[in-house]
Amino acid sequence: MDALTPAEQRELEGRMQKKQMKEFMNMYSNLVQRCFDDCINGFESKSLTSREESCVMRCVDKHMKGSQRLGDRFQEQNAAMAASGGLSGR
Amino acid sequence: MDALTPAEQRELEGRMQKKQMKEFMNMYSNLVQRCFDDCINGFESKSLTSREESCVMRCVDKHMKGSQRLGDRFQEQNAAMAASGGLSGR
Amino acid sequence: MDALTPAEQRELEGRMQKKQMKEFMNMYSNLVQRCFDDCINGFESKSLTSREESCVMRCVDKHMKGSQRLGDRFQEQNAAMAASGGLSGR
Amino acid sequence: MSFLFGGRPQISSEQKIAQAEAEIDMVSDMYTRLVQSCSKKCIDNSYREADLNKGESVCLDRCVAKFFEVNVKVSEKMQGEAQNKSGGMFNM
Amino acid sequence: MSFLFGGRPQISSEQKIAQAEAEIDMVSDMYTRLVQSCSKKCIDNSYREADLNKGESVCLDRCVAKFFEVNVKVSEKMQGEAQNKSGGMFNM
Amino acid sequence: MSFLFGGRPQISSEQKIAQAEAEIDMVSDMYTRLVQSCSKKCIDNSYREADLNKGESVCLDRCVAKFFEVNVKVSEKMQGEAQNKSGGMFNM
Repeated sequence: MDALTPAEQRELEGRMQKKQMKEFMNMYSNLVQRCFDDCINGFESKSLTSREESCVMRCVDKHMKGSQRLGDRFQEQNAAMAASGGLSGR
Repeated sequence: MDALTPAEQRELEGRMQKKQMKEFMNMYSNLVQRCFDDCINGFESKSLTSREESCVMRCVDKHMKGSQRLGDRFQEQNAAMAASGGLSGR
Repeated sequence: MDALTPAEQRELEGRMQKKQMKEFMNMYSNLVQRCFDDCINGFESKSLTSREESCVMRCVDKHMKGSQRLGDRFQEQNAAMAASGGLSGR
Repeated sequence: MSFLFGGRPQISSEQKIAQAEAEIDMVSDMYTRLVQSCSKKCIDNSYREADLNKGESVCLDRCVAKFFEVNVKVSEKMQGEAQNKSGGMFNM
Repeated sequence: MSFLFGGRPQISSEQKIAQAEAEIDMVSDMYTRLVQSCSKKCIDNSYREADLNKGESVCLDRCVAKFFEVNVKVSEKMQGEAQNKSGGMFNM
Repeated sequence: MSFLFGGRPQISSEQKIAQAEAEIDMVSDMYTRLVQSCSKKCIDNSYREADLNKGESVCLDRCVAKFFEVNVKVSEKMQGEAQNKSGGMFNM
Protein backbone atom coordinates (compact mmCIF):
# COMPACT_ATOMS: atom_id res chain seq x y z
CA MET A 1 0.00 0.00 0.00
CA ASP A 2 1.16 3.51 -0.74
CA ALA A 3 2.25 5.58 2.22
CA LEU A 4 -0.12 8.33 3.31
CA THR A 5 0.88 11.99 3.20
CA PRO A 6 0.92 13.82 6.55
CA ALA A 7 -2.42 15.46 5.70
CA GLU A 8 -3.99 12.12 4.85
CA GLN A 9 -2.50 10.72 8.05
CA ARG A 10 -4.20 13.44 10.10
CA GLU A 11 -7.55 12.87 8.39
CA LEU A 12 -7.26 9.14 9.12
CA GLU A 13 -6.43 9.78 12.77
CA GLY A 14 -9.48 11.99 13.10
CA ARG A 15 -11.71 9.24 11.81
CA MET A 16 -10.04 6.71 14.10
CA GLN A 17 -10.77 8.71 17.27
CA LYS A 18 -14.51 8.30 16.87
CA LYS A 19 -14.05 4.58 16.31
CA GLN A 20 -11.90 4.15 19.40
CA MET A 21 -14.63 5.68 21.51
CA LYS A 22 -17.14 3.29 19.96
CA GLU A 23 -14.87 0.32 20.49
CA PHE A 24 -14.29 1.20 24.09
CA MET A 25 -18.03 1.48 24.68
CA ASN A 26 -18.57 -1.81 22.90
CA MET A 27 -15.99 -3.53 25.05
CA TYR A 28 -17.58 -2.06 28.15
CA SER A 29 -21.02 -3.33 27.12
CA ASN A 30 -19.60 -6.74 26.25
CA LEU A 31 -18.13 -6.94 29.73
CA VAL A 32 -21.41 -6.02 31.41
CA GLN A 33 -23.35 -8.54 29.34
CA ARG A 34 -20.80 -11.32 29.69
CA CYS A 35 -20.55 -11.01 33.48
CA PHE A 36 -24.31 -10.66 33.82
CA ASP A 37 -24.87 -13.80 31.73
CA ASP A 38 -22.26 -15.82 33.59
CA CYS A 39 -22.97 -14.69 37.18
CA ILE A 40 -26.71 -14.00 37.44
CA ASN A 41 -28.87 -17.05 37.40
CA GLY A 42 -31.58 -16.66 39.97
CA PHE A 43 -34.48 -14.23 39.92
CA GLU A 44 -35.99 -14.79 43.33
CA SER A 45 -35.33 -11.17 44.23
CA LYS A 46 -34.65 -7.95 42.38
CA SER A 47 -31.33 -7.24 44.07
CA LEU A 48 -28.01 -8.95 43.50
CA THR A 49 -27.08 -11.52 46.15
CA SER A 50 -23.65 -11.03 47.70
CA ARG A 51 -22.55 -14.17 45.93
CA GLU A 52 -23.61 -12.75 42.56
CA GLU A 53 -22.00 -9.42 43.27
CA SER A 54 -18.63 -10.90 44.10
CA CYS A 55 -18.85 -13.14 41.03
CA VAL A 56 -19.39 -10.03 38.90
CA MET A 57 -16.40 -8.30 40.49
CA ARG A 58 -14.09 -11.25 39.84
CA CYS A 59 -15.50 -11.64 36.37
CA VAL A 60 -14.71 -8.03 35.47
CA ASP A 61 -11.23 -8.34 36.94
CA LYS A 62 -10.47 -11.56 35.14
CA HIS A 63 -11.73 -10.39 31.76
CA MET A 64 -9.88 -7.09 31.98
CA LYS A 65 -6.69 -8.97 32.70
CA GLY A 66 -7.59 -11.38 29.90
CA SER A 67 -8.09 -8.69 27.29
CA GLN A 68 -4.94 -6.93 28.43
CA ARG A 69 -2.99 -10.15 27.87
CA LEU A 70 -4.74 -10.91 24.58
CA GLY A 71 -4.07 -7.36 23.39
CA ASP A 72 -0.35 -7.66 24.20
CA ARG A 73 -0.02 -10.97 22.35
CA PHE A 74 -2.10 -9.67 19.47
CA GLN A 75 0.18 -6.69 18.97
CA GLU A 76 3.30 -8.87 19.12
CA GLN A 77 1.90 -11.24 16.51
CA ASN A 78 0.72 -8.36 14.36
CA ALA A 79 4.15 -6.72 14.51
CA ALA A 80 5.87 -10.00 13.70
CA MET A 81 3.56 -10.56 10.77
CA ALA A 82 4.06 -7.04 9.42
CA ALA A 83 7.86 -7.51 9.71
CA SER A 84 7.74 -10.77 7.76
CA GLY A 85 5.45 -9.17 5.16
CA GLY A 86 2.71 -11.60 6.12
CA LEU A 87 -1.02 -11.08 5.62
CA SER A 88 -0.92 -7.52 4.34
CA GLY A 89 0.93 -8.96 1.46
CA ARG A 90 3.28 -7.64 -1.12
CA MET B 1 -23.08 17.55 30.46
CA ASP B 2 -23.90 20.98 29.06
CA ALA B 3 -27.44 21.48 27.79
CA LEU B 4 -27.87 21.60 24.04
CA THR B 5 -29.16 24.72 22.31
CA PRO B 6 -32.44 24.34 20.39
CA ALA B 7 -30.52 24.18 17.08
CA GLU B 8 -28.23 21.48 18.41
CA GLN B 9 -31.27 19.66 19.74
CA ARG B 10 -32.84 19.65 16.26
CA GLU B 11 -29.63 18.37 14.65
CA LEU B 12 -29.46 15.57 17.21
CA GLU B 13 -33.08 14.61 16.61
CA GLY B 14 -32.44 14.40 12.89
CA ARG B 15 -29.58 11.98 13.45
CA MET B 16 -31.68 9.95 15.85
CA GLN B 17 -34.48 9.37 13.32
CA LYS B 18 -32.22 7.36 11.03
CA LYS B 19 -31.05 5.30 13.99
CA GLN B 20 -34.57 4.55 15.17
CA MET B 21 -35.41 3.16 11.76
CA LYS B 22 -32.29 0.99 11.91
CA GLU B 23 -33.09 -0.19 15.40
CA PHE B 24 -36.61 -1.09 14.47
CA MET B 25 -35.38 -3.11 11.51
CA ASN B 26 -32.80 -4.77 13.70
CA MET B 27 -35.43 -5.75 16.23
CA TYR B 28 -37.63 -7.09 13.47
CA SER B 29 -34.77 -9.21 12.11
CA ASN B 30 -33.89 -10.43 15.59
CA LEU B 31 -37.47 -11.57 16.05
CA VAL B 32 -37.50 -13.46 12.74
CA GLN B 33 -34.19 -15.16 13.51
CA ARG B 34 -35.04 -15.95 17.10
CA CYS B 35 -38.39 -17.53 16.29
CA PHE B 36 -36.94 -19.38 13.31
CA ASP B 37 -34.14 -20.79 15.45
CA ASP B 38 -36.45 -21.80 18.29
CA CYS B 39 -39.38 -23.18 16.27
CA ILE B 40 -37.97 -24.75 13.09
CA ASN B 41 -36.11 -27.97 13.62
CA GLY B 42 -37.05 -30.38 10.87
CA PHE B 43 -36.19 -30.13 7.21
CA GLU B 44 -38.17 -33.03 5.78
CA SER B 45 -40.15 -30.63 3.63
CA LYS B 46 -39.74 -27.09 2.35
CA SER B 47 -42.96 -25.75 3.89
CA LEU B 48 -43.67 -24.96 7.50
CA THR B 49 -45.69 -27.60 9.33
CA SER B 50 -48.78 -26.30 11.11
CA ARG B 51 -47.05 -27.04 14.39
CA GLU B 52 -44.06 -24.89 13.37
CA GLU B 53 -46.29 -22.11 12.13
CA SER B 54 -48.23 -21.83 15.33
CA CYS B 55 -45.01 -21.97 17.33
CA VAL B 56 -43.74 -18.99 15.30
CA MET B 57 -46.97 -17.05 15.92
CA ARG B 58 -46.83 -17.60 19.67
CA CYS B 59 -43.11 -16.85 19.68
CA VAL B 60 -43.65 -13.47 17.98
CA ASP B 61 -46.49 -12.65 20.35
CA LYS B 62 -44.56 -13.58 23.43
CA HIS B 63 -41.41 -11.72 22.46
CA MET B 64 -43.32 -8.59 21.49
CA LYS B 65 -44.99 -8.61 24.89
CA GLY B 66 -41.63 -9.36 26.47
CA SER B 67 -39.85 -6.42 24.83
CA GLN B 68 -42.79 -4.17 25.64
CA ARG B 69 -42.44 -5.12 29.28
CA LEU B 70 -38.66 -4.87 29.27
CA GLY B 71 -38.87 -1.46 27.58
CA ASP B 72 -41.27 -0.17 30.26
CA ARG B 73 -39.07 -1.38 33.11
CA PHE B 74 -35.96 -0.09 31.36
CA GLN B 75 -37.40 3.40 31.07
CA GLU B 76 -38.48 3.41 34.72
CA GLN B 77 -35.01 2.36 35.87
CA ASN B 78 -33.37 4.83 33.54
CA ALA B 79 -35.55 7.66 34.83
CA ALA B 80 -34.90 6.66 38.45
CA MET B 81 -31.18 6.56 37.79
CA ALA B 82 -31.18 9.94 36.06
CA ALA B 83 -33.13 11.42 39.00
CA SER B 84 -30.62 10.07 41.51
CA GLY B 85 -27.77 11.31 39.36
CA GLY B 86 -26.59 7.72 38.87
CA LEU B 87 -24.50 6.42 35.99
CA SER B 88 -24.43 9.60 33.94
CA GLY B 89 -22.56 11.05 36.79
CA ARG B 90 -22.26 14.51 38.29
CA MET C 1 -41.87 2.65 -3.96
CA ASP C 2 -41.13 5.33 -6.56
CA ALA C 3 -38.49 4.47 -9.14
CA LEU C 4 -35.17 6.25 -8.75
CA THR C 5 -33.89 8.64 -11.40
CA PRO C 6 -30.58 7.66 -13.07
CA ALA C 7 -28.72 10.20 -10.92
CA GLU C 8 -30.27 8.81 -7.74
CA GLN C 9 -29.44 5.32 -8.97
CA ARG C 10 -25.76 6.28 -9.35
CA GLU C 11 -25.65 7.83 -5.90
CA LEU C 12 -27.15 4.66 -4.42
CA GLU C 13 -24.63 2.46 -6.23
CA GLY C 14 -21.79 4.54 -4.86
CA ARG C 15 -23.04 4.03 -1.33
CA MET C 16 -23.48 0.32 -1.95
CA GLN C 17 -19.87 -0.23 -3.03
CA LYS C 18 -18.54 0.66 0.40
CA LYS C 19 -21.05 -1.67 2.00
CA GLN C 20 -20.14 -4.58 -0.24
CA MET C 21 -16.53 -4.26 0.81
CA LYS C 22 -17.62 -4.26 4.45
CA GLU C 23 -19.85 -7.25 3.93
CA PHE C 24 -17.13 -9.22 2.23
CA MET C 25 -14.76 -8.50 5.09
CA ASN C 26 -17.42 -9.46 7.58
CA MET C 27 -18.03 -12.74 5.82
CA TYR C 28 -14.32 -13.42 5.74
CA SER C 29 -14.02 -12.76 9.48
CA ASN C 30 -17.06 -14.91 10.20
CA LEU C 31 -15.43 -17.75 8.33
CA VAL C 32 -12.17 -17.43 10.26
CA GLN C 33 -13.99 -17.31 13.59
CA ARG C 34 -16.39 -20.12 12.76
CA CYS C 35 -13.67 -22.51 11.61
CA PHE C 36 -11.43 -21.57 14.52
CA ASP C 37 -14.25 -22.19 17.01
CA ASP C 38 -15.24 -25.52 15.45
CA CYS C 39 -11.77 -26.96 14.71
CA ILE C 40 -9.41 -25.73 17.44
CA ASN C 41 -9.95 -27.28 20.81
CA GLY C 42 -6.61 -28.08 22.34
CA PHE C 43 -4.02 -25.63 23.56
CA GLU C 44 -1.13 -27.95 24.40
CA SER C 45 1.03 -26.20 21.84
CA LYS C 46 1.03 -22.88 20.01
CA SER C 47 0.98 -24.36 16.52
CA LEU C 48 -1.91 -25.99 14.72
CA THR C 49 -1.80 -29.79 14.67
CA SER C 50 -2.11 -31.34 11.22
CA ARG C 51 -5.52 -32.61 12.25
CA GLU C 52 -6.66 -29.08 13.15
CA GLU C 53 -5.22 -27.64 9.96
CA SER C 54 -7.04 -30.06 7.70
CA CYS C 55 -10.25 -29.51 9.68
CA VAL C 56 -9.90 -25.77 9.00
CA MET C 57 -9.34 -26.36 5.29
CA ARG C 58 -12.42 -28.58 4.98
CA CYS C 59 -14.42 -26.14 7.12
CA VAL C 60 -13.58 -23.22 4.81
CA ASP C 61 -14.39 -25.29 1.73
CA LYS C 62 -17.67 -26.50 3.09
CA HIS C 63 -18.86 -23.10 4.29
CA MET C 64 -17.91 -21.41 1.04
CA LYS C 65 -19.93 -24.00 -0.85
CA GLY C 66 -22.69 -23.59 1.70
CA SER C 67 -22.92 -19.82 1.33
CA GLN C 68 -22.73 -20.15 -2.44
CA ARG C 69 -25.72 -22.48 -2.32
CA LEU C 70 -27.61 -20.36 0.21
CA GLY C 71 -26.95 -17.26 -1.89
CA ASP C 72 -28.34 -18.94 -5.02
CA ARG C 73 -31.49 -20.08 -3.25
CA PHE C 74 -31.87 -16.73 -1.55
CA GLN C 75 -31.81 -14.88 -4.85
CA GLU C 76 -34.34 -17.27 -6.39
CA GLN C 77 -36.71 -16.82 -3.48
CA ASN C 78 -36.19 -13.08 -3.48
CA ALA C 79 -36.92 -12.87 -7.22
CA ALA C 80 -40.00 -15.07 -6.84
CA MET C 81 -41.24 -12.91 -4.00
CA ALA C 82 -40.66 -9.67 -5.90
CA ALA C 83 -42.52 -11.13 -8.91
CA SER C 84 -45.52 -12.08 -6.76
CA GLY C 85 -45.45 -8.66 -5.09
CA GLY C 86 -44.65 -10.34 -1.77
CA LEU C 87 -42.98 -8.69 1.20
CA SER C 88 -42.15 -5.35 -0.38
CA GLY C 89 -45.83 -4.89 -0.86
CA ARG C 90 -47.86 -3.05 -3.49
CA MET D 1 -42.23 -4.78 3.74
CA SER D 2 -44.56 -1.97 2.89
CA PHE D 3 -45.40 -1.45 6.54
CA LEU D 4 -41.79 -0.49 7.11
CA PHE D 5 -41.05 1.52 4.03
CA GLY D 6 -44.37 2.39 2.53
CA GLY D 7 -46.24 5.36 1.53
CA ARG D 8 -44.87 8.67 2.76
CA PRO D 9 -46.05 11.21 0.18
CA GLN D 10 -43.82 13.80 -1.53
CA ILE D 11 -40.39 12.72 -0.45
CA SER D 12 -37.13 14.35 -1.39
CA SER D 13 -34.42 12.80 -3.50
CA GLU D 14 -32.25 12.16 -0.44
CA GLN D 15 -35.17 10.43 1.27
CA LYS D 16 -35.83 8.25 -1.77
CA ILE D 17 -32.21 7.13 -1.83
CA ALA D 18 -32.14 6.56 1.92
CA GLN D 19 -35.30 4.46 1.62
CA ALA D 20 -33.82 2.32 -1.16
CA GLU D 21 -30.66 2.00 0.91
CA ALA D 22 -32.67 0.86 3.92
CA GLU D 23 -34.42 -1.81 1.87
CA ILE D 24 -31.10 -3.12 0.56
CA ASP D 25 -29.66 -3.12 4.09
CA MET D 26 -32.68 -5.08 5.28
CA VAL D 27 -32.31 -7.72 2.56
CA SER D 28 -28.60 -7.98 3.19
CA ASP D 29 -29.12 -8.32 6.95
CA MET D 30 -31.68 -11.07 6.32
CA TYR D 31 -29.17 -12.90 4.14
CA THR D 32 -26.50 -12.70 6.85
CA ARG D 33 -28.88 -14.09 9.44
CA LEU D 34 -30.11 -16.81 7.11
CA VAL D 35 -26.51 -17.94 6.52
CA GLN D 36 -25.95 -18.06 10.29
CA SER D 37 -29.13 -19.96 11.10
CA CYS D 38 -29.13 -22.39 8.17
CA SER D 39 -25.41 -23.20 8.45
CA LYS D 40 -25.93 -24.02 12.10
CA LYS D 41 -28.98 -26.19 11.48
CA CYS D 42 -27.73 -28.00 8.36
CA ILE D 43 -23.94 -28.25 8.31
CA ASP D 44 -22.29 -30.91 10.43
CA ASN D 45 -19.48 -29.18 12.34
CA SER D 46 -17.11 -32.12 12.45
CA TYR D 47 -16.08 -31.35 8.84
CA ARG D 48 -15.19 -34.89 7.86
CA GLU D 49 -15.47 -33.92 4.20
CA ALA D 50 -14.91 -30.71 2.25
CA ASP D 51 -17.99 -31.08 0.07
CA LEU D 52 -21.60 -30.58 1.02
CA ASN D 53 -23.15 -34.03 1.16
CA LYS D 54 -26.61 -34.78 -0.20
CA GLY D 55 -28.30 -34.39 3.18
CA GLU D 56 -26.68 -31.04 3.90
CA SER D 57 -27.54 -29.70 0.43
CA VAL D 58 -31.19 -30.62 0.65
CA CYS D 59 -31.37 -29.26 4.19
CA LEU D 60 -29.92 -25.90 3.08
CA ASP D 61 -32.42 -25.59 0.21
CA ARG D 62 -35.39 -26.29 2.46
CA CYS D 63 -33.96 -24.08 5.18
CA VAL D 64 -33.99 -21.07 2.83
CA ALA D 65 -37.60 -21.76 1.86
CA LYS D 66 -38.66 -22.05 5.49
CA PHE D 67 -36.73 -18.95 6.52
CA PHE D 68 -38.55 -16.93 3.88
CA GLU D 69 -41.88 -18.36 4.98
CA VAL D 70 -41.19 -17.40 8.61
CA ASN D 71 -40.20 -13.92 7.45
CA VAL D 72 -43.50 -13.55 5.56
CA LYS D 73 -45.55 -14.81 8.52
CA VAL D 74 -43.86 -12.47 10.98
CA SER D 75 -44.20 -9.54 8.60
CA GLU D 76 -47.91 -10.21 8.05
CA LYS D 77 -48.49 -10.57 11.76
CA MET D 78 -46.80 -7.29 12.51
CA GLN D 79 -48.69 -5.47 9.79
CA GLY D 80 -51.85 -6.79 11.39
CA GLU D 81 -50.79 -5.60 14.82
CA ALA D 82 -49.76 -2.21 13.44
CA GLN D 83 -53.24 -1.74 11.97
CA ASN D 84 -55.04 -2.76 15.16
CA LYS D 85 -53.27 -0.40 17.50
CA SER D 86 -51.63 2.69 16.18
CA GLY D 87 -48.74 3.38 18.40
CA GLY D 88 -46.70 0.31 18.59
CA MET D 89 -44.88 -2.29 20.46
CA PHE D 90 -41.39 -1.34 19.48
CA ASN D 91 -41.18 2.21 20.69
CA MET D 92 -38.39 2.58 23.14
CA MET E 1 -21.19 7.24 32.84
CA SER E 2 -19.26 10.33 33.56
CA PHE E 3 -15.97 8.50 33.25
CA LEU E 4 -16.78 7.89 29.60
CA PHE E 5 -18.30 11.17 28.62
CA GLY E 6 -17.36 13.62 31.25
CA GLY E 7 -15.68 16.82 31.55
CA ARG E 8 -13.78 17.99 28.46
CA PRO E 9 -13.71 21.79 28.75
CA GLN E 10 -14.62 24.18 25.93
CA ILE E 11 -16.12 21.86 23.38
CA SER E 12 -17.54 22.81 20.01
CA SER E 13 -21.15 22.45 18.99
CA GLU E 14 -20.35 19.40 16.86
CA GLN E 15 -18.60 17.79 19.81
CA LYS E 16 -21.54 18.49 22.11
CA ILE E 17 -23.91 16.83 19.66
CA ALA E 18 -21.55 13.88 19.11
CA GLN E 19 -21.30 13.41 22.87
CA ALA E 20 -25.07 13.41 23.30
CA GLU E 21 -25.29 11.00 20.38
CA ALA E 22 -22.75 8.69 22.00
CA GLU E 23 -24.73 8.65 25.25
CA ILE E 24 -27.92 7.76 23.41
CA ASP E 25 -26.10 5.03 21.46
CA MET E 26 -24.79 3.62 24.72
CA VAL E 27 -28.24 3.52 26.33
CA SER E 28 -29.73 1.99 23.22
CA ASP E 29 -26.99 -0.65 23.03
CA MET E 30 -27.59 -1.49 26.69
CA TYR E 31 -31.28 -1.94 25.99
CA THR E 32 -30.56 -4.29 23.08
CA ARG E 33 -28.27 -6.40 25.23
CA LEU E 34 -30.72 -6.40 28.12
CA VAL E 35 -33.46 -7.70 25.80
CA GLN E 36 -31.14 -10.47 24.59
CA SER E 37 -29.98 -11.53 28.05
CA CYS E 38 -33.29 -11.25 29.89
CA SER E 39 -35.31 -12.94 27.12
CA LYS E 40 -32.89 -15.84 27.20
CA LYS E 41 -32.96 -16.15 30.97
CA CYS E 42 -36.69 -15.65 31.51
CA ILE E 43 -38.70 -16.74 28.47
CA ASP E 44 -39.37 -20.42 27.99
CA ASN E 45 -38.50 -21.21 24.37
CA SER E 46 -41.05 -23.93 23.84
CA TYR E 47 -43.73 -21.23 23.36
CA ARG E 48 -46.66 -23.25 24.60
CA GLU E 49 -48.62 -20.04 25.10
CA ALA E 50 -48.64 -16.64 23.40
CA ASP E 51 -48.87 -14.65 26.64
CA LEU E 52 -46.21 -14.04 29.22
CA ASN E 53 -47.12 -16.13 32.22
CA LYS E 54 -46.77 -14.86 35.79
CA GLY E 55 -43.35 -16.45 36.30
CA GLU E 56 -41.94 -14.99 33.10
CA SER E 57 -43.29 -11.52 33.87
CA VAL E 58 -41.83 -11.41 37.36
CA CYS E 59 -38.54 -12.79 36.07
CA LEU E 60 -38.33 -10.07 33.39
CA ASP E 61 -38.97 -7.30 35.93
CA ARG E 62 -36.29 -8.56 38.30
CA CYS E 63 -33.93 -9.20 35.42
CA VAL E 64 -34.03 -5.52 34.41
CA ALA E 65 -33.32 -4.45 37.98
CA LYS E 66 -30.37 -6.83 38.25
CA PHE E 67 -29.01 -5.86 34.85
CA PHE E 68 -28.96 -2.21 35.93
CA GLU E 69 -27.29 -3.11 39.19
CA VAL E 70 -24.56 -5.05 37.37
CA ASN E 71 -24.09 -2.10 35.02
CA VAL E 72 -23.63 0.25 38.00
CA LYS E 73 -21.18 -2.11 39.73
CA VAL E 74 -19.07 -2.56 36.59
CA SER E 75 -19.08 1.17 35.90
CA GLU E 76 -18.01 2.00 39.47
CA LYS E 77 -15.28 -0.60 39.35
CA MET E 78 -13.89 0.74 36.11
CA GLN E 79 -13.98 4.33 37.34
CA GLY E 80 -11.97 3.13 40.33
CA GLU E 81 -9.44 1.38 38.10
CA ALA E 82 -9.19 4.40 35.81
CA GLN E 83 -8.31 6.59 38.80
CA ASN E 84 -5.69 4.19 40.14
CA LYS E 85 -3.69 3.78 36.98
CA SER E 86 -3.83 6.42 34.32
CA GLY E 87 -3.29 4.69 31.07
CA GLY E 88 -5.75 1.92 30.98
CA MET E 89 -6.63 -1.61 30.32
CA PHE E 90 -8.55 -1.14 27.13
CA ASN E 91 -5.95 0.44 24.91
CA MET E 92 -5.38 -1.65 21.88
CA MET F 1 -4.49 -9.30 3.08
CA SER F 2 -3.33 -8.07 -0.25
CA PHE F 3 -6.13 -9.91 -2.02
CA LEU F 4 -8.58 -7.70 -0.20
CA PHE F 5 -6.87 -4.38 -0.35
CA GLY F 6 -4.19 -4.66 -2.96
CA GLY F 7 -3.18 -3.06 -6.08
CA ARG F 8 -5.72 -0.67 -7.60
CA PRO F 9 -3.59 1.78 -9.60
CA GLN F 10 -3.91 5.57 -9.48
CA ILE F 11 -6.17 6.06 -6.52
CA SER F 12 -7.38 9.33 -5.10
CA SER F 13 -6.54 10.68 -1.68
CA GLU F 14 -9.99 9.80 -0.37
CA GLN F 15 -9.58 6.26 -1.65
CA LYS F 16 -6.18 5.91 -0.01
CA ILE F 17 -7.60 6.99 3.33
CA ALA F 18 -10.63 4.74 2.95
CA GLN F 19 -8.33 1.82 2.18
CA ALA F 20 -6.19 2.47 5.25
CA GLU F 21 -9.39 2.81 7.27
CA ALA F 22 -10.66 -0.54 5.97
CA GLU F 23 -7.42 -2.26 6.96
CA ILE F 24 -7.62 -0.84 10.46
CA ASP F 25 -11.28 -1.87 10.73
CA MET F 26 -10.33 -5.38 9.65
CA VAL F 27 -7.57 -5.67 12.25
CA SER F 28 -9.83 -4.27 14.94
CA ASP F 29 -12.65 -6.65 14.00
CA MET F 30 -10.19 -9.57 14.14
CA TYR F 31 -9.13 -8.48 17.63
CA THR F 32 -12.74 -8.33 18.82
CA ARG F 33 -13.41 -11.83 17.51
CA LEU F 34 -10.19 -13.17 18.96
CA VAL F 35 -11.16 -11.83 22.38
CA GLN F 36 -14.57 -13.53 22.08
CA SER F 37 -13.21 -16.87 20.93
CA CYS F 38 -10.17 -17.09 23.18
CA SER F 39 -12.01 -15.90 26.30
CA LYS F 40 -14.62 -18.57 25.70
CA LYS F 41 -12.06 -21.33 25.14
CA CYS F 42 -9.61 -20.40 27.91
CA ILE F 43 -11.36 -18.61 30.76
CA ASP F 44 -13.27 -20.68 33.29
CA ASN F 45 -16.65 -19.00 33.71
CA SER F 46 -17.18 -19.89 37.33
CA TYR F 47 -14.84 -17.01 38.32
CA ARG F 48 -13.58 -18.52 41.53
CA GLU F 49 -10.61 -16.14 41.44
CA ALA F 50 -10.06 -12.64 40.11
CA ASP F 51 -6.65 -13.37 38.62
CA LEU F 52 -5.81 -15.35 35.54
CA ASN F 53 -4.30 -18.62 36.73
CA LYS F 54 -1.30 -20.23 35.05
CA GLY F 55 -3.41 -22.52 32.87
CA GLU F 56 -5.63 -19.71 31.62
CA SER F 57 -2.64 -17.48 30.86
CA VAL F 58 -0.81 -20.12 28.83
CA CYS F 59 -4.02 -21.03 27.05
CA LEU F 60 -4.64 -17.38 26.06
CA ASP F 61 -1.10 -17.02 24.67
CA ARG F 62 -1.37 -20.14 22.56
CA CYS F 63 -4.89 -19.25 21.50
CA VAL F 64 -3.66 -15.98 19.97
CA ALA F 65 -0.93 -17.81 18.06
CA LYS F 66 -3.39 -20.39 16.74
CA PHE F 67 -5.96 -17.75 15.82
CA PHE F 68 -3.35 -15.95 13.72
CA GLU F 69 -2.31 -19.20 12.08
CA VAL F 70 -5.92 -19.99 11.16
CA ASN F 71 -6.29 -16.48 9.78
CA VAL F 72 -3.21 -16.96 7.58
CA LYS F 73 -4.38 -20.37 6.34
CA VAL F 74 -7.85 -19.10 5.46
CA SER F 75 -6.43 -16.03 3.76
CA GLU F 76 -3.99 -18.12 1.68
CA LYS F 77 -6.72 -20.54 0.71
CA MET F 78 -9.02 -17.75 -0.44
CA GLN F 79 -6.27 -16.06 -2.43
CA GLY F 80 -5.73 -19.41 -4.13
CA GLU F 81 -9.43 -19.75 -4.89
CA ALA F 82 -9.62 -16.19 -6.15
CA GLN F 83 -6.82 -16.88 -8.62
CA ASN F 84 -8.35 -20.12 -9.89
CA LYS F 85 -11.74 -18.79 -10.70
CA SER F 86 -12.21 -15.13 -11.36
CA GLY F 87 -15.66 -14.27 -10.27
CA GLY F 88 -16.04 -15.46 -6.78
CA MET F 89 -17.86 -17.24 -4.11
CA PHE F 90 -18.94 -14.30 -2.09
CA ASN F 91 -20.94 -12.32 -4.58
CA MET F 92 -24.44 -11.84 -3.37
